Amino acid sequence: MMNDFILFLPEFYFTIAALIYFGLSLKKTSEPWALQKWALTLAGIGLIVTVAASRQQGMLFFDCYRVDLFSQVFKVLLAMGTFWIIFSSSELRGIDGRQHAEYYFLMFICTLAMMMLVSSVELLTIYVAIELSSYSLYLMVPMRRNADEFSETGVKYFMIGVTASAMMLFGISLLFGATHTTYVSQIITKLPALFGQPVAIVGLVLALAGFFFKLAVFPFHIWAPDVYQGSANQVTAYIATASKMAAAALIIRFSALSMGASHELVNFLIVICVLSMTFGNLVAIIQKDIKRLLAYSSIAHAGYMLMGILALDGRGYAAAIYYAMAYLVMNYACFMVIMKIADDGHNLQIKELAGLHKRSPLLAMTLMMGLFGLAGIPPTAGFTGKFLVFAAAVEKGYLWLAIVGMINATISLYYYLIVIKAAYLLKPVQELPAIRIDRWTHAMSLILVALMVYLGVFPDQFVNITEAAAKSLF
Amino acid sequence: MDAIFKDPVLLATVVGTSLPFLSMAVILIFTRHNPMLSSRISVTSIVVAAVCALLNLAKVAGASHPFRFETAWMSSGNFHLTFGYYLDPLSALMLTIVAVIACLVQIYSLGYMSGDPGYSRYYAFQSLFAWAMMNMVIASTLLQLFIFWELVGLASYMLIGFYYEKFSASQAGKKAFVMTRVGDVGFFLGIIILTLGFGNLGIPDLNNAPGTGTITTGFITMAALLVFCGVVGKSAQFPLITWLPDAMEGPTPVSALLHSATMVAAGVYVFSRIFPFFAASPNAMLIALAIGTVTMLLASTMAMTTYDLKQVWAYSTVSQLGMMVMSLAAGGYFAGVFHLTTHAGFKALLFLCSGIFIHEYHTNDMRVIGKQGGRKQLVPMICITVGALALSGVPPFSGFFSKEAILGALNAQANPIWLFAGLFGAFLTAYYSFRLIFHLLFPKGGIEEKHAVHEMDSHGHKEEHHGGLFWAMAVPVMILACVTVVLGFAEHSLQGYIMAGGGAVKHASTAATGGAAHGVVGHELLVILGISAGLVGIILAWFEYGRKGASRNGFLSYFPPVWKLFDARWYMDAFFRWFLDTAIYSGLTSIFTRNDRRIIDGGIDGICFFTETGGRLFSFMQSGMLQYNLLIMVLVAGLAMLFFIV
Amino acid sequence: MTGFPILTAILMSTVFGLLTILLIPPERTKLVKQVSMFWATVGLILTLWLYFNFDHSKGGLQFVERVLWVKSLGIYWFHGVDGINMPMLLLTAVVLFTGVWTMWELEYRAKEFFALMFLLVAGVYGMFLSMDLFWMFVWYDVSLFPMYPLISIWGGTRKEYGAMKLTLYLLAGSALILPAIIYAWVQGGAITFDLFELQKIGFSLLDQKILFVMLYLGFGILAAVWPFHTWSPVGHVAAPTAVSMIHAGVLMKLGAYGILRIGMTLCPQGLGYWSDLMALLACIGIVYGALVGLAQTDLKYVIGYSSVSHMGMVGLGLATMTVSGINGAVFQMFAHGVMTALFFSSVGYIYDRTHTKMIPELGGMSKTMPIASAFFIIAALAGIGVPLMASFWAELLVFIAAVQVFPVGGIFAMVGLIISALFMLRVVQRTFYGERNEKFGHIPDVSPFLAVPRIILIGVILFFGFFPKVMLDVIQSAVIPFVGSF
Amino acid sequence: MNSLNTYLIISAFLFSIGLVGVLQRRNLIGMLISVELMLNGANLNFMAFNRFLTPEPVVGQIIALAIMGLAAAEAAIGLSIILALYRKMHSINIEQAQRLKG
Repeated sequence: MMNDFILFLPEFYFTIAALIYFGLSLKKTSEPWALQKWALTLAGIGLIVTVAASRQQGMLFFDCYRVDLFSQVFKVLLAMGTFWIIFSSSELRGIDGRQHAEYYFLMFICTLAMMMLVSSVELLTIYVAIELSSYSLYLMVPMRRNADEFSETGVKYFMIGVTASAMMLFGISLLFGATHTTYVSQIITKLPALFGQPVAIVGLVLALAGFFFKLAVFPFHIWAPDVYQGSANQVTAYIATASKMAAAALIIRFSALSMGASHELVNFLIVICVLSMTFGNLVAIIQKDIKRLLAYSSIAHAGYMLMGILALDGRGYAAAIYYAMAYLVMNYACFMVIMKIADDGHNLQIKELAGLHKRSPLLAMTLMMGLFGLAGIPPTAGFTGKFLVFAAAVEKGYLWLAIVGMINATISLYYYLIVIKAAYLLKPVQELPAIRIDRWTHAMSLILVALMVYLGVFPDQFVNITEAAAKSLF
Repeated sequence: MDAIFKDPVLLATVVGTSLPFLSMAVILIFTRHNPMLSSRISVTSIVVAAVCALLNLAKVAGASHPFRFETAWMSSGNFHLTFGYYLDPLSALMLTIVAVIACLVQIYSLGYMSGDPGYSRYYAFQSLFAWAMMNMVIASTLLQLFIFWELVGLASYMLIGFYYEKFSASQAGKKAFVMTRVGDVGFFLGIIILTLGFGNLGIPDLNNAPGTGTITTGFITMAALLVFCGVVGKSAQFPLITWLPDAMEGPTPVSALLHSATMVAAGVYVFSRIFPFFAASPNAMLIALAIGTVTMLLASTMAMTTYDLKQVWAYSTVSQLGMMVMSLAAGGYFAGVFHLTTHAGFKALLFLCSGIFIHEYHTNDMRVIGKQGGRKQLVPMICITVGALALSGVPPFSGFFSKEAILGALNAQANPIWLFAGLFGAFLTAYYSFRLIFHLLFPKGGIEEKHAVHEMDSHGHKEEHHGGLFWAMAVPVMILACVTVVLGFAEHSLQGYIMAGGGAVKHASTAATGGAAHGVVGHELLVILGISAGLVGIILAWFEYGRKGASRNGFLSYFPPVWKLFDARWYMDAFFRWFLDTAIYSGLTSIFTRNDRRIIDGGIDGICFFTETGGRLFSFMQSGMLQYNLLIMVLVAGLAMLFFIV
Repeated sequence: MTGFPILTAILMSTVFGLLTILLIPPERTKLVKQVSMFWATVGLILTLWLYFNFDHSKGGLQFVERVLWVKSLGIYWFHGVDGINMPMLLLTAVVLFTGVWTMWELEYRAKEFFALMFLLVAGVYGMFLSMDLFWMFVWYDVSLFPMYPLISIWGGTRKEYGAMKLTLYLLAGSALILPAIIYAWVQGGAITFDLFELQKIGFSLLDQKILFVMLYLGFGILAAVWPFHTWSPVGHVAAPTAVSMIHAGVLMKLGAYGILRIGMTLCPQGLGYWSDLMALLACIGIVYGALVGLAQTDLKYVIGYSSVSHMGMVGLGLATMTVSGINGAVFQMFAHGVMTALFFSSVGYIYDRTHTKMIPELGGMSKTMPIASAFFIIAALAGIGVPLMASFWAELLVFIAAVQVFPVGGIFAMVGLIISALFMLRVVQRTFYGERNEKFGHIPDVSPFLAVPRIILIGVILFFGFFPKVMLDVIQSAVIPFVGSF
Repeated sequence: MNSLNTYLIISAFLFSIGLVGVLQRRNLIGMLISVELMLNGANLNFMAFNRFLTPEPVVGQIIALAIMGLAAAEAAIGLSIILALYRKMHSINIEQAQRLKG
């Protein structure tokens, strides 16, 4: 029993945190900065707890819930993402002060849900976890204050989300019918035999649709641009970093369990992957709003992750995990800069970056490193991630896929360079004051830059961890 | 290293040939702002060089076999190149000629160039030139020779374009460099082919190669002709004649240096240098002979129409070079070399004399000079006449002997046409050179004393006449005049000197002097013909320009088209210009440039544009209308199902 | 790895330079320059030490440092020098040193400039030193992307267009390189990125064909192989002086070096298959570059196209697959690097003073600034291939090999010599001779201090022109066994 | 008549109606209801499969119950969001909400 408790410790902890903030949200008035400070503390402890529990292994709840290195790695990533987002929620002007408590409450709930997501191995559990995380996001997105032009975001996100989840549920029901079980492991064992009959196929595709919706892979990406653009910067950052982790983990686990899945499945993944990369990068070229641009780039990056996943072997999953890790860091670096610059919570346009290198060289450098990382320029983490992913794909014989990926990387470099150009080159229209950054942010930017370079240059131990995690999948 | 000090010959060679380079370096780096010092440095170094050259001349005479010093320079794979000196009678003689002429010219320049803003630069380039030239002469391998040959070209480019503010000057320099480059590429290719086919570029080895029979005649012909391209370029043979007259844009001493003994003679020198190799291929010799002849005649005709002193000498240089090539090609090895020697003397003399006139009267037009009383300048007037006499082959001047030798060589050819061509050339030469002399001596309508101007600038020169500068110019001229007078009588000693030990050469030349063993005409007759050809030319010139009430315009002026043809250099320049403009500039270049901008670059930009447009198109997929997006999503899911089921 | 890791030290000299520069407050530009100068000097000294302690009689890979870096993938921190990258290192050190010195007058955002420059050079050193495919690619890209800010911030004509074009174009090239490298790794059993172990494995003919063409096109873009050369003039025109120096002088060599080091080492048969194509493109490039150069009116465009022509020479040498050819190619890389650096630094001086590099607007420069002009003219002569300048030997060797292997192409390429002479002299004439343009009459000549770097470059050109042995012995110590391994 | 296929057909029918409704209705409430239909289709599936294929354990029914709960929550959230939107643009017609695109 005690052992089980240890296994469940991170989730339990975050439940407590959520409850605390639920209580706080009932209060009439509360100091935003105090809320943030406490939330930060809680998240920090949560991170420590998660790290502490990272070596646990075992099954819970009648084998619906699997705790292994894979899930724990992702839980660490989730906790870290949450911690970072809360860290830079210090100026949460995008959301009405009265709702801050709820904001943190929902964020903890969502983190909890996603933690459950990454270790649940049973369809109902997965479904419940997905819904839980989605619901909290549905509520976080429309929280944005005085943003009339974005008021539609919430409802769009909601509608797409529920549709997708309905499709997924229907798919799950069919899978259940086809395989008479809801345990993914058993389903997978039975599935290859059933690829003949439509029921299984339809079920699988519909179920995958729900997962891809979380990861925002083409064509289930349609919510992403609007949501990224329409919700408060912090929320966007949260969706772009933490929830991406969960989605990636979900898909990795699902396809990892589908060992020996049919050739069609792989082809399907390839198609999706190429489409996502190409679509995301092409459309990103013409964006003016940075958050929307990053939305499209995130679609492309989902494609890159898929490239690792579709290798369907240990190295591939390891690559994908590493990629997710790198993506978390780089993407957060970019968003942190954005949140700092747009500290009044408005939507940042690319041209507003003009003269950033004067206003705050450090932030400019962080942004540049982050973007170069996303573009896959060595020696940043992004390059190593791409390298591993391509290596996995080529090892499976998809040389052309790697070439397509690299061409896409070149295309993506174009719009990243446009942003960098704005930050380093353009003269601002009117002289803007220097951005003052507290020493924490200062430290954080340095840490992020260091981390990106370190991940890129000394990937050895991380690669080992990811490979161990990938092994723990089977 | 210490080997250098052991061997006096080597020591002399090293010192003599490297001092000019040092002086150049010193001048360029340190003493640019001190003209006097620069000139002193340069002159001393060249004097030393000349002395060393003379020493070597003597040494080589004594030696039984040629001196050869070599040291590894570079090696790549199985291709090895040595840097070295090869001193045999020929190179020793040539070295002496070069050093002496360069020396005299530099001394002369002390006067001529005095007060020029680019004084230091001038001497730096002079030294560079002397250095390159001397090293070329004594190079031990063909490639080393080529290297310094190129440097000679470079130095002459600098010297010809010395007055670089003048567009024509820089143009002429460029023209000289590029046109000789055309030939050099052939030369270069020839060297490469020799490397690949024969593998050894040592000059004596090349000369002995035909005997050993390691290489086929066809190969020899090809290589020889390619090398001959270089000769054509440097020695301004047909069709690459026209750069040389333009090269007169340089200061007169430069013309004297370049066009008497050194740069342009380099081509002929190379020819004689590997003469046995050439001789092994009758076809190559024949072609060379033809080219030499054509060159000589064309150049002489051109010389008949111009009124520019230096131009006349330039053309005559070309024609004389043609002469030498002819004689070499006809197997007259010694004759060619001997004419090279004598020509060096009297052509330098002629140029330097005209230099004095030009310096005095600030014009190149012979008529003007004559009008302004050119004949009053006794020293140059006498000397120039001596030179002209030598040039037109009048005994007892040096030119006479060498020309006779050449005619002898031509005479030995089976086909008499070459001999007659040679005689005709001699006639033309005599004609145009005395046309010039008479222009100076008996100007049209006598001398008009333009007191105001003339007084003043003659007054300006008054000091000079007695000052050192004038003598700096006069002395070298006199020396050369004496040389011109006496050199001819040294023919036989020289012959003995050159032919000594040159077994291959002897053999080759006897082999090459084709069919008619006893010649077309007898020896005595030949001498008479030779002299008479010259005299006829002089007399004709006298009738047209010299005698009282002469018409003062040549018989050519009765045939305007011909005159025009000659005056326009047989339209060769026009042809080159046309070729350059149409084929290169407005042809390939513009096409390629457009291709670069439009097709290649345009293609790249097109791809980028295409990508961006693709982005715009795809972005329509993200319509604002929620349900369209949902529709897409559902459709793709449906397609995926079909993809699986089907 | 035994003893002091000098190669890593050379590499780190730039990295430390980068870091130390980052620590300096931006307004203290003087200090920035001094620091950069210091680190550049350190690099130069170390490299010289290396050059003169390199034992060319022994040949082979020396000063080897080999550490396992990423175990599961078989990535090594593997450095070594042999006769092929030794000259390149020397070149890099010299050009960096002179480049920093040349930019001494830079004031605008100097800190960022020198930081990026050191980052770039770190990439170059790394690429030259590393013998591990992974690191090679990493350094390769590291050396590419700083070009964007360097050009777009400090550049000149159409800088943003030029910068974007150059960066994207070159990185598009690496879109072929990375897959190729990974493919090689996979074909080698996915256990090692060590170049020489992969060489030992030896690929099948088909793989070699695929790999080589990918690598050739990928690196060829950077080496300005003919149809992919257009970025080079545009980029050079846009770039600031020192960047042009490093870029044309060193970075373009990375391309050729990549073809030689990776492409030809891993797939000699592939090269054998594609060599005709290579030679063809190279010959076209030689003549084409010279011809297009004839029509240019912008000094930097002229130099850019001359680079195209000269890099064609390198490609031709490589395509011959003979000792002389490859010797010549490597020597040409070195010679052309120094020469172009000299070109750009002298043009840079003129441009900084007159604010124009349009040939028609200049003219008579030799009167105004004799020394600066002399520098350019010497560079031009080197470009023509005048003997006793380094590039002459390179061209000689290349042509010997070319005429032997591709007679027609070789002879065709030699015609390029005439044209290049024509266009170089044309530029010299239009720019430096003729009537001086009084507008620039007042401009001072190069100060002795700023003359030093140019003189160093000239010295290098002449030294290796007079004593080619010093370099050729080093080069062929590697090339002879290399060619033997085909 | 009382066979699995009947239920499957009905559920597929429900699901399709829901899907079409979502795609075609412009009224947000209508769309929400359509989504509920889709969920119910799924529910029916679970029940049917449970009934005909896997009598023991009663997973299907459990899932169905869970889904009902979730659906209720979903409806609540959806309605609240729609309400918020209505406050802002005084309409619940999705055609009014087309600002974000491209």
